[in-house]
Amino acid sequence: MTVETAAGDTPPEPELVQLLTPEGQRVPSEHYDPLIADITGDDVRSMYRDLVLGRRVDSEAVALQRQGELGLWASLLGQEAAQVGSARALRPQDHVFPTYREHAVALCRGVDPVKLLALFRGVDQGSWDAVETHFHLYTIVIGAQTLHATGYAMGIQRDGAIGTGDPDRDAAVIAYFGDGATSQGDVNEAFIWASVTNAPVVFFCQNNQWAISEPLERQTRVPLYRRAAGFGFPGVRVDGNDVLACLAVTREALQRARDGEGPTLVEAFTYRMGAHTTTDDPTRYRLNAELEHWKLKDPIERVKAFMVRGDLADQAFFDGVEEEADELAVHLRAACRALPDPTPTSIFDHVYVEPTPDLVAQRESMTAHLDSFEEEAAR
Amino acid sequence: MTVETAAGDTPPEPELVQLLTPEGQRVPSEHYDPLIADITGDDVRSMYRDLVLGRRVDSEAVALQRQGELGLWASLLGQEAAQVGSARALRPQDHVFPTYREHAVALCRGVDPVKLLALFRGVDQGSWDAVETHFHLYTIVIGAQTLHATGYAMGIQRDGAIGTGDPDRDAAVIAYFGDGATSQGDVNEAFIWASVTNAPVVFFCQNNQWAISEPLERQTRVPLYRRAAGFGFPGVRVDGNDVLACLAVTREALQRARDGEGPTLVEAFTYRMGAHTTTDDPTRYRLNAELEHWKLKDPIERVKAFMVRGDLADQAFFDGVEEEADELAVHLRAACRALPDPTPTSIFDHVYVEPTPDLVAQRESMTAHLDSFEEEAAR
Amino acid sequence: MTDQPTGVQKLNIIKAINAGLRRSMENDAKVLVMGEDVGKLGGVFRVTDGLQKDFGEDRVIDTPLAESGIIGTAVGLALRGYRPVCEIQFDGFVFPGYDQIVSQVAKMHFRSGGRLRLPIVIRIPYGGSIGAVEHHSESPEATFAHIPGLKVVTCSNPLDAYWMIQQAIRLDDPVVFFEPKRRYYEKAEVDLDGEPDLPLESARVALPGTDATVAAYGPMVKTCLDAAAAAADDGRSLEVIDLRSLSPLDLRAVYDSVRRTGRLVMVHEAHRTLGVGAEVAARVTEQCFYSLEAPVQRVTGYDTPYPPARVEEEYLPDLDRVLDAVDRTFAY
Amino acid sequence: MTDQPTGVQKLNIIKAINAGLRRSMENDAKVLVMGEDVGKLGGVFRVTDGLQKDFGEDRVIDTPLAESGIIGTAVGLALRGYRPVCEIQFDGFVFPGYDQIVSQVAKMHFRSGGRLRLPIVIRIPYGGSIGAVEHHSESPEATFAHIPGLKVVTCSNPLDAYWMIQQAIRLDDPVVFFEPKRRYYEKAEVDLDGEPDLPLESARVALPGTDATVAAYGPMVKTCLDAAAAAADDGRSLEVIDLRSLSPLDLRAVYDSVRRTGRLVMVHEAHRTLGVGAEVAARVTEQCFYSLEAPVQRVTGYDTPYPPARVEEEYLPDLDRVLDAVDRTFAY
Ligand SMILES: Cc1ncc(C[n+]2csc(CCOP(=O)(O)OP(=O)(O)O)c2C)c(N)n1
Ligand SMILES: Cc1ncc(C[n+]2csc(CCOP(=O)(O)OP(=O)(O)O)c2C)c(N)n1
Ligand SMILES: [Mg+2]
Ligand SMILES: [Mg+2]
Repeated sequence: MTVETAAGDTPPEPELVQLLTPEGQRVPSEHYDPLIADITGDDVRSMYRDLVLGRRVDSEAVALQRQGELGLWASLLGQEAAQVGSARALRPQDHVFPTYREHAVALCRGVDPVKLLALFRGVDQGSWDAVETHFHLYTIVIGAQTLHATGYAMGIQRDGAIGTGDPDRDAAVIAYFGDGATSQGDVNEAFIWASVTNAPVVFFCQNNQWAISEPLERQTRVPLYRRAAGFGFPGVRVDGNDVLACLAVTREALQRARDGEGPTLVEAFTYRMGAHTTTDDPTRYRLNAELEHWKLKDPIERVKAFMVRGDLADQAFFDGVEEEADELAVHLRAACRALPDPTPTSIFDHVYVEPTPDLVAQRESMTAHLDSFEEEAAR
Repeated sequence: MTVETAAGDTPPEPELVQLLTPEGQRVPSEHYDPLIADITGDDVRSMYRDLVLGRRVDSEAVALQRQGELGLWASLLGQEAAQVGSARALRPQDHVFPTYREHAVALCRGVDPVKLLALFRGVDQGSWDAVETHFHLYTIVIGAQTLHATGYAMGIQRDGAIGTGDPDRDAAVIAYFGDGATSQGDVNEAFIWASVTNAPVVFFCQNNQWAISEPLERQTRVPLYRRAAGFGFPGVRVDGNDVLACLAVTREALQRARDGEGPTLVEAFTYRMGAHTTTDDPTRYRLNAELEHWKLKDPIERVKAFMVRGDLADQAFFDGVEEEADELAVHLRAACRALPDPTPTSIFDHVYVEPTPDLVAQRESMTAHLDSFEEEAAR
Repeated sequence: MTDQPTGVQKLNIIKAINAGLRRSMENDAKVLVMGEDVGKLGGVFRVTDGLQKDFGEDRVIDTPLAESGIIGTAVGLALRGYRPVCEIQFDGFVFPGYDQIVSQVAKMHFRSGGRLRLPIVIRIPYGGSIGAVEHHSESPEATFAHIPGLKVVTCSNPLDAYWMIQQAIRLDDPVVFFEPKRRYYEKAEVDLDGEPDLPLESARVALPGTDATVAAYGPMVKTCLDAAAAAADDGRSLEVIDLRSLSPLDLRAVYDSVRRTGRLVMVHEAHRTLGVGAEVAARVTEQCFYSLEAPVQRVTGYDTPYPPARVEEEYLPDLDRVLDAVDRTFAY
Repeated sequence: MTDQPTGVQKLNIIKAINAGLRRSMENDAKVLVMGEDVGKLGGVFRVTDGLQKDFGEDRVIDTPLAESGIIGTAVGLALRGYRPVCEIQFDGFVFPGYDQIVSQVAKMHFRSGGRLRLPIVIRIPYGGSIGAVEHHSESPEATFAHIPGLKVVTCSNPLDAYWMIQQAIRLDDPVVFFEPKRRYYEKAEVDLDGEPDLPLESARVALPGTDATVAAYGPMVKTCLDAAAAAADDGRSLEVIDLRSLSPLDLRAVYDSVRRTGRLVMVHEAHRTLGVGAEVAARVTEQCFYSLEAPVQRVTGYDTPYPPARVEEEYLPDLDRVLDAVDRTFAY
């Protein structure tokens, strides 16, 4: 009988890859330990710092939105480890295609967080330099960026920048997306393209178990990482609240890509601790108990516990990071408020590389209209 | 280690479900034999007849296209068993959502083949009664119909017409599509919808190994039936040139659907013996040897051999079917040539249920324009 | 039976559409609501608030996150005899479903020689001025109004919202139903038990006037009424027409008006080039050639992508730009 | 180096575009061709014939069967510095890729504040009169010309085809390139080594004339030239303008002409409502209000889905309908 096993009678779920328990205990793994053998105490401290700063950017942005300084904010609360762990697995030559929630990845890639605030303030639509930071623009249309990432990876292939063995040359791409996004045609087409072309791309799905109000079971009835096998490439599920495990798993996947072995789907199993965005009210659709349960798995607390347990840091260190976060917050508040509004006529810039006669005329008519107010005011 | 097996190191392929060898030998199967235990000699003969008539409709249509009577034809040559086997698994209350190539399915559902010719002649866009025949319109936009089929199946669920155990009530839907179609977002979205809603739909993929000039490996690097597992429902690969195996496998899948057990993906492994359509020239992209190889697996020859071997039919029977096919061909030729062209103003009908004032005006202007010629001619 | 609101109530557009949906679902068990977050959450704007609680998960369906899937499965449901009302969460997210809408939904009735009908309503909250990020403020109505087989309508106030959604659901043609999200919270009295005083596909004179005609739809109707009030203060009487139906486009009232005023200003948020205003200008010039004192003036969003929120008010037509255009028509 | 054709050759549009693609690929190693069946088969119309053989599978990519994937991966390739030329097999199959085109391709340059460029060309064989089945004869250009950030052009003859495809590929903006498939096999002499005599975004006076102006593009240019020949026999001199660029729309030549003739007939295959003719009529009326002796007459496909092939000639504008419209302008 060749009927494949259905959802009901699947083999037992493989373990979630976990290298740090929620209590901060290091779980040994024959397979993954070598992948992070080089990680020093300094590295752990620096990751901890990224986690804390990432969270602080987020909480500060939420506060700024409440104060009317931002139009909207999509909080990453709870997803810091998935983002920092995967981002720290990147090499400088790798490229990132994010959604709208990858603030901690941006931070790790050297994107000025003020630029993230600018976008959500409504000042621009992404003013960081994607070419320099290798961190591409936020994509709001669900799933669209997974195809861009795959195409970019096809470009890397054409440039001969995979499989050479040169660690500074071989490059890979990582595409971020959510659990909800897995239902979009685009994401599945990206899987097909990547598989068929063997493109060097890692599909990094942050399964935070909610797509606004819709729980995971509205998108799938089997674990998402399994989707990959059906398309002919590996899928792996990792504890998304475990920064070390996310680092190890993503490193392996990126290296496969750089080595010319093709795509991998990483499902980072995590939880959206906050609202979908600042306009959302999750109490309408989910139970507080769920949130409380996940609080116990906090991605930052477990690293802290691990560090304390292993004497990797003392209170002075933690205080130092906290202080740095405070300073960052002060800076963000000030910088956000100081962001200048765009000039009205700037909307005519960059529609095309060269302005068209129509747009020149439309710009002139706007200018004349605006000037007429000034004239009136001057009278 | 939880990394799933990649394309390279998969477990050995499960056997293709086959109940009839190319030589017409019956292959026993513990699992599938009970599913066709009721099939009598009459049934086999009647299936043979469907296969032959299906092929004759096809070859006649190709000839009519050559003679300029049709604008185009998409030949089913080689896929008769996949179509007849699956169609014969349907109950009257089941519904079919075809592509543009399911001529033999249409025949089995009682659609007048002249209506198929009418479509390809350019007389209309599908004049059969989808409500009465349960055979929906041909869909040319690749993959679009898989979502319609899934939605239709969701309607059946809402009507309480699954899982009642009443064999005349419980209904299912079958969606036909090709190997190329599996790359479309729509088809993958249909898989997701069907899985999440547990809709009573069978996805019947005729993998004829070509999408126009593109071979299977441009669409996937693993067998297509495996796609299903990643979406959480069973996938099965059947010898698409074996009418009995197609019947058995589709019966099982449809029954699962009717019983409320959800979707199945059936990959009927077959071969497009002809050109993609009458405008295509396959010698530009594929080797004749491949064709010759597949000729040995002809779906009709093996049933004939099986029947002869098992004394299920004598020469008179075969001659009778041939004669019937000849008559059908004569009828088709005459009926096709006799198809009246649509009247020009008929294009304004059925844009909306009630004509809009704009369309009434446009129709009047067309009429006036056409009348002006008659006036001129009359002068 | 659910708690059907009744009597005369002061409702905003959200509540009015909610009441219209509720009434449609009460009256016809075949009416379904489907889309992202339409269930427990009641939609991101709460338009479907409470419907799942009252009508169950089979009739108010939280769908997977995929617009082509929403429309494509709605086609199947409609073929089975259901009347799906699909919610697209925001204007900019309709495009993944565009293929199903233009190649399948729009054509099924025609292709089948009239045998098949697709009574599907596709609700799309649209337009700007809500301070949103990208893809949340667009006005894509022209890309639908160009497609034969679709009807395209839009409401501008709670009363129309209440009736038009019910009329759209009752229609056997597919309807793209645009909702002016910047006006969602504006209130008016709605007699829930009355009868609609206009067919779905009719324009409405929102304000009679004598000096110039202003045509608009959806979110811009209020802007034009405000402009008319300001013009009245200056002694100029504007007639404001709410088009309501963009396909078919009902311009009888506009022709009547232009024949009297000789001047037309057409206002919409969508891009100027090939926006609905282009068609209105072309038709009005055809029909009222000798009446026009000035060419039709279009006041529209500019031909740029929808800009960041902090500059959207300059992008969007407003009272001043409407009045400027009226002035321009008098300069001829 | 491949066999680059050279000198003056008699080519049809297919061969002209093929030569233009070939030259672009020779000149710039970043130029890629991608789409369904573009490789060994050379495309269903053979426009890419021989390119894969000469430039290899890395530069001429047979893609999986998914239009959103074609456009979406082209975006990524362009961000990496490539210049993808995507083939959409037929007009009616562009819509699954519409979301990527309008929400991603059209906006990336703007969103990035000008930092990112997407030099992507999307080739679409379009239009009817080829006796095809559904979805193979559509004219969806208006749904692209409405979208800021896209350029939309179309050629009507082999010479333009040869140069315009090269100009489109050289441009750093995304271009939707419509090819008139019913004219694919019409031949003309093309000097492969010359220089284009017009910028990509300029209209062209195809035939000078004095009595009335006829504007068209793509497949309808020849129809209008035929109409002009017939009109000349009747002693009426028509000026025919080939618009070539639909976005930006270059109407300078049309304004000039209308100011002389006072009469304009606008012809296209696309549906009438919100077809490009609507915008042309609106703008010409704005710009030439006092010159127009008659309202702009539109000769277009009707507002019905594209009909079955056996009746398509009645659906499509033809010489007689163009001349009728010219007559109508003289009736004012
Ligand atoms: C094509 C499209 N449809 C709808 C939306 C509206 N929307 C924004 S976020 C979201 C949910 C996304 O869920 P998921 O992919 O799980 O990502 P998460 O927000 O949880 O990070 C939806 C429906 C959108 N942005 N794009
Ligand atoms: C959306 C879309 N894109 C492109 C086409 C053109 N086209 C028609 S058939 C075909 C190949 C289909 O291959 P497959 O799905 O394997 O079905 P088969 O023709 O082999 O039966 C293509 C590309 C189309 N019909 N629809
Ligand atoms: Mg999520
Ligand atoms: Mg195939």
